[in-house]
Amino acid sequence: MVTLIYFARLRESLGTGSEQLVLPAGVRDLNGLRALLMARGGAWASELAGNTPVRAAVNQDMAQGETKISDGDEIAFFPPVTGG
Amino acid sequence: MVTLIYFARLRESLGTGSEQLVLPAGVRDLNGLRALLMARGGAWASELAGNTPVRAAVNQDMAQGETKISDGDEIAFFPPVTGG
Amino acid sequence: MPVRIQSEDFDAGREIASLRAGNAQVGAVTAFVGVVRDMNDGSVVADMELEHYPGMTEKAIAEIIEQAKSRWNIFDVMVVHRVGHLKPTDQIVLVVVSSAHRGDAFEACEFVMDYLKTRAPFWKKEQTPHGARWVESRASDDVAAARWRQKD
Amino acid sequence: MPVRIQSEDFDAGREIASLRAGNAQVGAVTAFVGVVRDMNDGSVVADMELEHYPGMTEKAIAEIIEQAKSRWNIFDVMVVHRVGHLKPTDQIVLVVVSSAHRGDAFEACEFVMDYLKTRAPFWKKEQTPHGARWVESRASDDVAAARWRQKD
Repeated sequence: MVTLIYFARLRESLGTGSEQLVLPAGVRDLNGLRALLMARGGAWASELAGNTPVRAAVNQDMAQGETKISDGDEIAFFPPVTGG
Repeated sequence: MVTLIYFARLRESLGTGSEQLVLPAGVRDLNGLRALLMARGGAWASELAGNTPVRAAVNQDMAQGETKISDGDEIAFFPPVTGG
Repeated sequence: MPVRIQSEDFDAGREIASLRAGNAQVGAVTAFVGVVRDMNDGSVVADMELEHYPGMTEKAIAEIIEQAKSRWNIFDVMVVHRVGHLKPTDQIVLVVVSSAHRGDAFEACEFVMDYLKTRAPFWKKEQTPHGARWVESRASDDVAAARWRQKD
Repeated sequence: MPVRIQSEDFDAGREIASLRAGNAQVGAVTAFVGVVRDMNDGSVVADMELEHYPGMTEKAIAEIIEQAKSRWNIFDVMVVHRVGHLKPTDQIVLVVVSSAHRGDAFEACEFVMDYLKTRAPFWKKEQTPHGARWVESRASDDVAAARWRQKD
Protein backbone atom coordinates (compact mmCIF):
# COMPACT_ATOMS: atom_id res chain seq x y z
CA MET A 1 0.00 0.00 0.00
CA VAL A 2 1.26 3.50 -0.88
CA THR A 3 -0.22 6.92 -0.14
CA LEU A 4 -0.75 9.17 -3.16
CA ILE A 5 -1.19 12.93 -2.69
CA TYR A 6 -2.15 15.53 -5.31
CA PHE A 7 -1.69 19.29 -5.00
CA ALA A 8 -2.92 22.50 -6.58
CA ARG A 9 -4.14 22.22 -10.21
CA LEU A 10 -3.79 18.42 -10.14
CA ARG A 11 -5.84 18.10 -6.96
CA GLU A 12 -8.64 20.11 -8.58
CA SER A 13 -8.54 18.37 -12.00
CA LEU A 14 -8.34 14.86 -10.52
CA GLY A 15 -11.06 15.67 -8.02
CA THR A 16 -9.14 14.18 -5.09
CA GLY A 17 -6.40 15.23 -2.71
CA SER A 18 -5.16 11.82 -1.70
CA GLU A 19 -5.76 8.11 -1.93
CA GLN A 20 -4.37 4.76 -0.74
CA LEU A 21 -3.28 2.39 -3.45
CA VAL A 22 -2.08 -1.22 -3.47
CA LEU A 23 0.93 -1.29 -5.79
CA PRO A 24 0.57 -3.98 -8.49
CA ALA A 25 3.57 -6.31 -8.64
CA GLY A 26 5.01 -4.82 -11.83
CA VAL A 27 5.02 -1.21 -10.69
CA ARG A 28 8.44 -0.40 -9.20
CA ASP A 29 9.16 3.22 -10.08
CA LEU A 30 7.42 6.56 -10.70
CA ASN A 31 7.19 5.95 -14.46
CA GLY A 32 5.33 2.73 -13.79
CA LEU A 33 2.99 4.39 -11.30
CA ARG A 34 2.25 7.23 -13.68
CA ALA A 35 1.36 4.78 -16.48
CA LEU A 36 -0.95 2.96 -14.06
CA LEU A 37 -2.75 6.19 -13.11
CA MET A 38 -3.01 7.39 -16.74
CA ALA A 39 -4.76 4.13 -17.62
CA ARG A 40 -7.72 5.44 -15.57
CA GLY A 41 -8.40 7.77 -18.53
CA GLY A 42 -10.10 11.18 -18.45
CA ALA A 43 -8.36 13.82 -16.34
CA TRP A 44 -5.86 11.20 -15.16
CA ALA A 45 -4.66 10.59 -18.68
CA SER A 46 -4.57 14.27 -19.68
CA GLU A 47 -3.04 15.69 -16.49
CA LEU A 48 -0.28 13.09 -16.23
CA ALA A 49 0.59 12.94 -19.95
CA GLY A 50 3.25 15.61 -19.46
CA ASN A 51 1.72 18.20 -21.80
CA THR A 52 1.64 20.47 -18.80
CA PRO A 53 4.63 19.96 -16.50
CA VAL A 54 4.13 17.64 -13.54
CA ARG A 55 6.58 17.18 -10.67
CA ALA A 56 6.68 14.35 -8.15
CA ALA A 57 8.10 13.67 -4.71
CA VAL A 58 8.72 10.35 -2.99
CA ASN A 59 8.69 10.52 0.80
CA GLN A 60 8.88 14.31 0.59
CA ASP A 61 11.98 14.42 -1.61
CA MET A 62 11.84 15.61 -5.20
CA ALA A 63 11.92 12.55 -7.48
CA GLN A 64 12.40 11.54 -11.12
CA GLY A 65 10.65 8.98 -13.32
CA GLU A 66 13.28 6.34 -12.46
CA THR A 67 12.93 6.88 -8.70
CA LYS A 68 12.06 3.51 -7.10
CA ILE A 69 8.86 3.22 -5.07
CA SER A 70 7.72 0.56 -2.66
CA ASP A 71 5.15 -0.27 -0.02
CA GLY A 72 4.67 2.40 2.63
CA ASP A 73 5.92 5.27 0.47
CA GLU A 74 4.24 8.68 0.36
CA ILE A 75 4.14 9.76 -3.27
CA ALA A 76 3.00 13.23 -4.36
CA PHE A 77 2.22 14.69 -7.78
CA PHE A 78 2.02 18.46 -8.30
CA PRO A 79 2.68 21.30 -10.77
CA PRO A 80 5.99 23.23 -10.65
CA VAL A 81 6.09 25.23 -7.43
CA THR A 82 5.11 28.92 -7.28
CA GLY A 83 5.73 30.08 -3.72
CA GLY A 84 7.77 32.95 -2.33
CA MET B 1 37.61 83.98 3.51
CA VAL B 2 37.04 80.19 3.45
CA THR B 3 35.79 77.83 6.16
CA LEU B 4 38.07 74.89 6.94
CA ILE B 5 36.69 71.83 8.77
CA TYR B 6 38.61 68.85 10.15
CA PHE B 7 37.14 65.48 11.12
CA ALA B 8 38.04 62.39 13.13
CA ARG B 9 41.79 61.67 13.53
CA LEU B 10 42.69 64.98 11.85
CA ARG B 11 40.46 67.00 14.16
CA GLU B 12 42.16 65.43 17.16
CA SER B 13 45.76 65.70 15.87
CA LEU B 14 45.35 69.29 14.69
CA GLY B 15 43.58 70.24 17.91
CA THR B 16 40.80 72.08 16.12
CA GLY B 17 37.51 71.24 14.40
CA SER B 18 37.22 74.31 12.17
CA GLU B 19 38.64 77.70 11.37
CA GLN B 20 38.11 80.70 9.12
CA LEU B 21 41.00 81.55 6.79
CA VAL B 22 41.69 84.41 4.38
CA LEU B 23 42.99 82.77 1.20
CA PRO B 24 46.31 84.29 0.10
CA ALA B 25 46.28 85.48 -3.51
CA GLY B 26 48.39 82.60 -4.82
CA VAL B 27 46.27 79.78 -3.35
CA ARG B 28 43.74 78.65 -5.95
CA ASP B 29 43.31 74.90 -5.47
CA LEU B 30 43.42 72.19 -2.78
CA ASN B 31 47.09 71.43 -3.44
CA GLY B 32 47.95 75.09 -2.76
CA LEU B 33 45.83 75.15 0.40
CA ARG B 34 47.42 71.97 1.70
CA ALA B 35 50.94 73.39 1.16
CA LEU B 36 49.90 76.54 3.02
CA LEU B 37 48.61 74.51 6.00
CA MET B 38 51.67 72.21 6.05
CA ALA B 39 53.90 75.28 6.33
CA ARG B 40 52.48 75.68 9.86
CA GLY B 41 54.73 72.74 10.82
CA GLY B 42 54.15 70.22 13.64
CA ALA B 43 50.98 68.13 13.33
CA TRP B 44 49.92 70.19 10.30
CA ALA B 45 53.00 69.11 8.38
CA SER B 46 52.85 65.46 9.45
CA GLU B 47 49.08 64.92 9.11
CA LEU B 48 48.80 66.54 5.68
CA ALA B 49 52.00 65.09 4.20
CA GLY B 50 50.06 62.14 2.80
CA ASN B 51 51.89 59.41 4.73
CA THR B 52 48.49 58.51 6.14
CA PRO B 53 45.71 58.94 3.61
CA VAL B 54 43.77 62.21 3.74
CA ARG B 55 40.59 62.97 1.82
CA ALA B 56 39.08 66.38 1.13
CA ALA B 57 35.70 67.83 0.19
CA VAL B 58 34.90 71.24 -1.29
CA ASN B 59 31.38 72.47 -0.56
CA GLN B 60 30.45 68.95 0.59
CA ASP B 61 31.56 67.19 -2.60
CA MET B 62 34.55 64.86 -2.63
CA ALA B 63 37.48 66.75 -4.20
CA GLN B 64 40.99 66.21 -5.63
CA GLY B 65 44.23 68.21 -5.33
CA GLU B 66 43.43 70.10 -8.53
CA THR B 67 39.94 71.10 -7.38
CA LYS B 68 39.66 74.91 -7.49
CA ILE B 69 38.78 76.79 -4.33
CA SER B 70 37.67 80.37 -3.82
CA ASP B 71 36.21 82.78 -1.30
CA GLY B 72 33.15 81.50 0.54
CA ASP B 73 33.97 77.80 0.05
CA GLU B 74 33.56 75.19 2.78
CA ILE B 75 36.62 72.94 2.66
CA ALA B 76 36.94 69.78 4.75
CA PHE B 77 39.90 67.46 5.41
CA PHE B 78 39.37 63.97 6.85
CA PRO B 79 40.63 60.37 6.85
CA PRO B 80 39.04 57.75 4.54
CA VAL B 81 35.48 57.11 5.71
CA THR B 82 34.58 54.16 7.96
CA GLY B 83 30.80 54.24 8.41
CA GLY B 84 28.15 51.63 7.83
CA MET C 1 13.23 26.05 14.45
CA PRO C 2 14.53 28.05 11.47
CA VAL C 3 11.41 27.44 9.34
CA ARG C 4 7.85 28.50 10.13
CA ILE C 5 4.83 27.95 7.89
CA GLN C 6 1.85 29.91 9.17
CA SER C 7 -1.32 31.70 8.13
CA GLU C 8 -0.65 34.64 10.48
CA ASP C 9 1.32 37.71 9.44
CA PHE C 10 4.90 38.24 10.70
CA ASP C 11 6.92 41.18 12.04
CA ALA C 12 10.19 41.46 10.10
CA GLY C 13 11.76 43.71 12.73
CA ARG C 14 11.09 41.23 15.50
CA GLU C 15 12.45 38.31 13.47
CA ILE C 16 15.61 40.29 12.63
CA ALA C 17 16.12 41.12 16.32
CA SER C 18 15.51 37.56 17.47
CA LEU C 19 17.81 35.98 14.86
CA ARG C 20 20.83 37.92 16.11
CA ALA C 21 19.92 38.01 19.81
CA GLY C 22 22.75 36.82 22.03
CA ASN C 23 25.39 36.74 19.28
CA ALA C 24 27.67 39.80 19.54
CA GLN C 25 29.71 38.60 16.56
CA VAL C 26 26.87 39.39 14.15
CA GLY C 27 27.84 42.45 12.10
CA ALA C 28 25.36 42.11 9.26
CA VAL C 29 21.75 41.03 8.88
CA THR C 30 19.98 40.87 5.53
CA ALA C 31 16.25 40.44 5.18
CA PHE C 32 13.93 39.80 2.27
CA VAL C 33 10.18 40.37 2.43
CA GLY C 34 8.01 39.10 -0.43
CA VAL C 35 4.69 40.91 -0.87
CA VAL C 36 1.45 40.18 -2.81
CA ARG C 37 1.23 42.59 -5.76
CA ASP C 38 -2.08 43.89 -7.09
CA MET C 39 -1.01 42.99 -10.63
CA ASN C 40 0.52 39.77 -11.98
CA ASP C 41 1.00 38.66 -15.58
CA GLY C 42 -1.14 41.58 -16.77
CA SER C 43 -4.18 40.92 -14.59
CA VAL C 44 -5.50 42.69 -11.53
CA VAL C 45 -5.22 40.33 -8.57
CA ALA C 46 -7.98 40.61 -6.00
CA ASP C 47 -6.59 38.01 -3.64
CA MET C 48 -4.92 34.63 -3.58
CA GLU C 49 -4.83 31.27 -1.88
CA LEU C 50 -1.47 29.76 -1.00
CA GLU C 51 -1.41 25.95 -0.81
CA HIS C 52 1.54 23.92 0.43
CA TYR C 53 2.69 20.37 1.11
CA PRO C 54 2.90 20.12 4.91
CA GLY C 55 6.02 18.31 6.02
CA MET C 56 7.83 18.46 2.69
CA THR C 57 7.76 22.27 2.74
CA GLU C 58 9.61 22.48 6.06
CA LYS C 59 12.02 19.74 4.97
CA ALA C 60 12.80 21.37 1.61
CA ILE C 61 13.43 24.78 3.18
CA ALA C 62 15.56 23.29 5.97
CA GLU C 63 17.70 21.64 3.29
CA ILE C 64 18.10 24.96 1.44
CA ILE C 65 19.20 26.61 4.70
CA GLU C 66 21.76 23.85 5.36
CA GLN C 67 23.13 24.31 1.87
CA ALA C 68 23.44 28.08 2.42
CA LYS C 69 25.29 27.46 5.69
CA SER C 70 27.74 25.14 3.97
CA ARG C 71 28.43 27.62 1.16
CA TRP C 72 28.65 30.95 2.98
CA ASN C 73 30.14 32.14 6.23
CA ILE C 74 26.87 32.86 7.99
CA PHE C 75 25.49 32.30 11.49
CA ASP C 76 21.75 31.76 11.19
CA VAL C 77 18.87 31.78 8.76
CA MET C 78 15.17 32.19 9.49
CA VAL C 79 12.40 31.59 6.94
CA VAL C 80 8.75 32.41 7.57
CA HIS C 81 6.27 31.60 4.81
CA ARG C 82 2.55 32.27 4.96
CA VAL C 83 -0.14 30.00 3.56
CA GLY C 84 -3.89 30.33 3.12
CA HIS C 85 -5.80 33.41 2.06
CA LEU C 86 -3.74 36.52 1.15
CA LYS C 87 -4.58 39.81 -0.53
CA PRO C 88 -2.52 42.52 -2.29
CA THR C 89 0.04 44.27 -0.03
CA ASP C 90 0.05 41.28 2.37
CA GLN C 91 3.46 39.90 3.29
CA ILE C 92 4.05 36.37 1.93
CA VAL C 93 7.59 35.36 2.85
CA LEU C 94 10.46 36.49 5.04
CA VAL C 95 14.08 35.35 4.82
CA VAL C 96 16.57 36.68 7.39
CA VAL C 97 20.30 35.87 7.41
CA SER C 98 22.90 36.87 10.02
CA SER C 99 26.66 36.91 9.50
CA ALA C 100 29.83 38.70 10.53
CA HIS C 101 30.15 40.56 7.22
CA ARG C 102 27.66 41.83 4.69
CA GLY C 103 28.84 40.06 1.53
CA ASP C 104 27.97 36.61 2.87
CA ALA C 105 24.65 37.80 4.27
CA PHE C 106 23.53 39.30 0.95
CA GLU C 107 24.48 36.30 -1.18
CA ALA C 108 23.07 33.68 1.19
CA CYS C 109 19.75 35.56 1.50
CA GLU C 110 19.32 35.80 -2.27
CA PHE C 111 20.32 32.14 -2.67
CA VAL C 112 17.69 31.01 -0.15
CA MET C 113 14.98 33.01 -1.94
CA ASP C 114 15.99 31.74 -5.39
CA TYR C 115 16.00 28.12 -4.23
CA LEU C 116 12.79 28.51 -2.25
CA LYS C 117 11.09 29.83 -5.41
CA THR C 118 11.98 26.70 -7.40
CA ARG C 119 12.18 23.95 -4.74
CA ALA C 120 9.77 24.59 -1.88
CA PRO C 121 6.32 23.06 -2.49
CA PHE C 122 3.96 26.07 -2.48
CA TRP C 123 1.32 26.88 -5.08
CA LYS C 124 -0.51 30.18 -5.61
CA LYS C 125 -4.05 30.47 -6.92
CA GLU C 126 -5.06 34.02 -7.84
CA GLN C 127 -8.50 35.56 -8.07
CA THR C 128 -8.67 37.91 -11.06
CA PRO C 129 -11.56 39.68 -12.88
CA HIS C 130 -11.38 36.80 -15.40
CA GLY C 131 -11.77 34.18 -12.69
CA ALA C 132 -9.44 32.08 -10.59
CA ARG C 133 -6.16 30.82 -12.01
CA TRP C 134 -3.19 28.83 -10.78
CA VAL C 135 -0.03 30.89 -11.09
CA GLU C 136 2.41 29.36 -13.56
CA SER C 137 6.05 28.89 -12.69
CA ARG C 138 8.42 31.40 -14.28
CA ALA C 139 11.40 30.63 -16.47
CA SER C 140 13.10 33.64 -14.85
CA ASP C 141 12.98 31.85 -11.49
CA ASP C 142 14.71 28.81 -13.01
CA VAL C 143 17.38 31.12 -14.43
CA ALA C 144 17.85 32.81 -11.05
CA ALA C 145 18.24 29.45 -9.30
CA ALA C 146 20.62 28.12 -11.96
CA ARG C 147 23.09 30.98 -11.24
CA TRP C 148 23.97 29.26 -7.96
CA ARG C 149 24.80 25.90 -9.48
CA GLN C 150 28.29 24.88 -8.43
CA LYS C 151 31.03 23.49 -10.61
CA ASP C 152 32.13 20.05 -9.47
CA MET D 1 13.17 62.27 3.23
CA PRO D 2 14.94 59.03 2.25
CA VAL D 3 17.97 59.68 4.52
CA ARG D 4 17.95 60.03 8.30
CA ILE D 5 21.02 60.57 10.49
CA GLN D 6 20.15 60.12 14.14
CA SER D 7 21.50 59.06 17.51
CA GLU D 8 18.31 57.11 18.38
CA ASP D 9 17.84 53.44 17.50
CA PHE D 10 15.52 52.42 14.64
CA ASP D 11 12.90 49.72 14.08
CA ALA D 12 13.66 47.84 10.84
CA GLY D 13 10.16 46.35 10.68
CA ARG D 14 8.52 49.76 10.88
CA GLU D 15 10.80 51.22 8.21
CA ILE D 16 10.11 48.27 5.89
CA ALA D 17 6.36 48.72 6.37
CA SER D 18 6.49 52.47 5.83
CA LEU D 19 8.68 52.28 2.71
CA ARG D 20 6.12 50.16 0.86
CA ALA D 21 2.96 51.67 2.36
CA GLY D 22 0.46 52.74 -0.27
CA ASN D 23 2.23 51.08 -3.20
CA ALA D 24 0.50 47.80 -4.13
CA GLN D 25 2.99 47.24 -6.97
CA VAL D 26 5.77 46.44 -4.49
CA GLY D 27 6.51 42.71 -4.63
CA ALA D 28 9.93 42.67 -2.96
CA VAL D 29 11.60 44.51 -0.11
CA THR D 30 15.23 43.94 0.86
CA ALA D 31 16.72 45.25 4.07
CA PHE D 32 20.24 45.41 5.46
CA VAL D 33 21.00 46.03 9.12
CA GLY D 34 24.58 46.75 10.18
CA VAL D 35 25.42 45.92 13.78
CA VAL D 36 28.33 46.79 16.13
CA ARG D 37 30.43 43.64 16.72
CA ASP D 38 32.22 42.96 20.00
CA MET D 39 35.43 42.16 18.07
CA ASN D 40 37.13 44.11 15.28
CA ASP D 41 40.61 43.66 13.80
CA GLY D 42 41.49 41.25 16.59
CA SER D 43 40.53 43.47 19.54
CA VAL D 44 37.61 43.38 21.92
CA VAL D 45 35.48 46.46 21.32
CA ALA D 46 33.82 47.93 24.42
CA ASP D 47 32.00 50.69 22.62
CA MET D 48 32.42 53.25 19.86
CA GLU D 49 31.77 56.82 18.85
CA LEU D 50 30.45 57.53 15.38
CA GLU D 51 31.32 60.97 13.98
CA HIS D 52 29.93 62.39 10.76
CA TYR D 53 30.00 65.48 8.54
CA PRO D 54 26.52 67.03 8.91
CA GLY D 55 25.15 68.17 5.59
CA MET D 56 27.62 66.30 3.41
CA THR D 57 26.52 62.95 4.86
CA GLU D 58 22.90 63.44 3.81
CA LYS D 59 23.98 64.79 0.42
CA ALA D 60 26.38 61.91 -0.27
CA ILE D 61 23.80 59.26 0.64
CA ALA D 62 21.04 61.00 -1.36
CA GLU D 63 23.35 60.88 -4.39
CA ILE D 64 24.00 57.15 -3.85
CA ILE D 65 20.23 56.56 -3.71
CA GLU D 66 19.67 58.52 -6.94
CA GLN D 67 22.36 56.47 -8.63
CA ALA D 68 20.70 53.24 -7.45
CA LYS D 69 17.35 54.42 -8.81
CA SER D 70 18.89 55.18 -12.19
CA ARG D 71 20.58 51.78 -12.40
CA TRP D 72 17.89 49.40 -11.10
CA ASN D 73 14.16 49.08 -11.47
CA ILE D 74 13.28 50.01 -7.90
CA PHE D 75 10.61 52.15 -6.24
CA ASP D 76 12.10 53.59 -3.06
CA VAL D 77 15.16 53.50 -0.83
CA MET D 78 15.40 54.45 2.83
CA VAL D 79 18.71 54.84 4.70
CA VAL D 80 18.93 55.37 8.46
CA HIS D 81 22.41 55.80 9.96
CA ARG D 82 23.14 56.31 13.63
CA VAL D 83 25.84 58.60 15.03
CA GLY D 84 27.21 59.21 18.52
CA HIS D 85 27.83 56.62 21.20
CA LEU D 86 27.21 52.95 20.28
CA LYS D 87 28.06 49.64 21.94
CA PRO D 88 28.32 46.02 20.73
CA THR D 89 25.03 44.57 19.41
CA ASP D 90 23.67 48.08 18.74
CA GLN D 91 22.25 48.66 15.28
CA ILE D 92 24.31 51.14 13.20
CA VAL D 93 22.76 51.37 9.78
CA LEU D 94 19.61 50.35 7.92
CA VAL D 95 19.10 50.25 4.16
CA VAL D 96 15.67 49.30 2.80
CA VAL D 97 14.82 48.97 -0.90
CA SER D 98 11.41 48.29 -2.47
CA SER D 99 10.81 47.02 -6.00
CA ALA D 100 8.47 44.91 -8.08
CA HIS D 101 10.87 41.95 -8.29
CA ARG D 102 13.54 40.61 -5.97
CA GLY D 103 16.61 40.72 -8.23
CA ASP D 104 16.60 44.52 -8.45
CA ALA D 105 15.92 44.91 -4.74
CA PHE D 106 18.86 42.68 -3.74
CA GLU D 107 21.38 44.32 -6.07
CA ALA D 108 20.36 47.89 -5.30
CA CYS D 109 20.48 47.27 -1.54
CA GLU D 110 23.99 45.82 -1.70
CA PHE D 111 25.11 48.65 -4.01
CA VAL D 112 23.86 51.31 -1.59
CA MET D 113 25.71 49.65 1.32
CA ASP D 114 28.95 49.26 -0.66
CA TYR D 115 28.91 52.88 -1.79
CA LEU D 116 27.90 54.16 1.65
CA LYS D 117 30.90 52.33 3.13
CA THR D 118 33.36 54.15 0.84
CA ARG D 119 31.64 57.50 0.12
CA ALA D 120 29.53 58.64 3.07
CA PRO D 121 31.51 60.75 5.57
CA PHE D 122 31.32 58.75 8.81
CA TRP D 123 34.23 57.82 11.08
CA LYS D 124 34.30 55.23 13.86
CA LYS D 125 36.42 55.49 16.98
CA GLU D 126 36.53 52.28 19.03
CA GLN D 127 37.31 51.80 22.72
CA THR D 128 39.43 48.67 23.19
CA PRO D 129 41.42 47.25 26.14
CA HIS D 130 44.48 48.86 24.52
CA GLY D 131 42.85 52.29 24.41
CA ALA D 132 40.86 54.25 21.87
CA ARG D 133 41.59 53.93 18.15
CA TRP D 134 40.17 55.32 14.94
CA VAL D 135 38.97 52.47 12.74
CA GLU D 136 40.98 52.25 9.51
CA SER D 137 39.29 51.97 6.17
CA ARG D 138 39.35 48.49 4.62
CA ALA D 139 40.73 47.54 1.24
CA SER D 140 37.91 44.96 1.05
CA ASP D 141 35.37 47.81 1.08
CA ASP D 142 37.12 49.48 -1.86
CA VAL D 143 37.02 46.16 -3.71
CA ALA D 144 33.31 45.74 -2.93
CA ALA D 145 32.53 49.26 -4.21
CA ALA D 146 34.67 48.81 -7.34
CA ARG D 147 32.51 45.84 -8.44
CA TRP D 148 29.74 48.28 -9.32
CA ARG D 149 31.84 50.50 -11.55
CA GLN D 150 30.20 50.81 -14.94
CA LYS D 151 31.83 50.51 -18.30
CA ASP D 152 31.46 53.73 -20.33
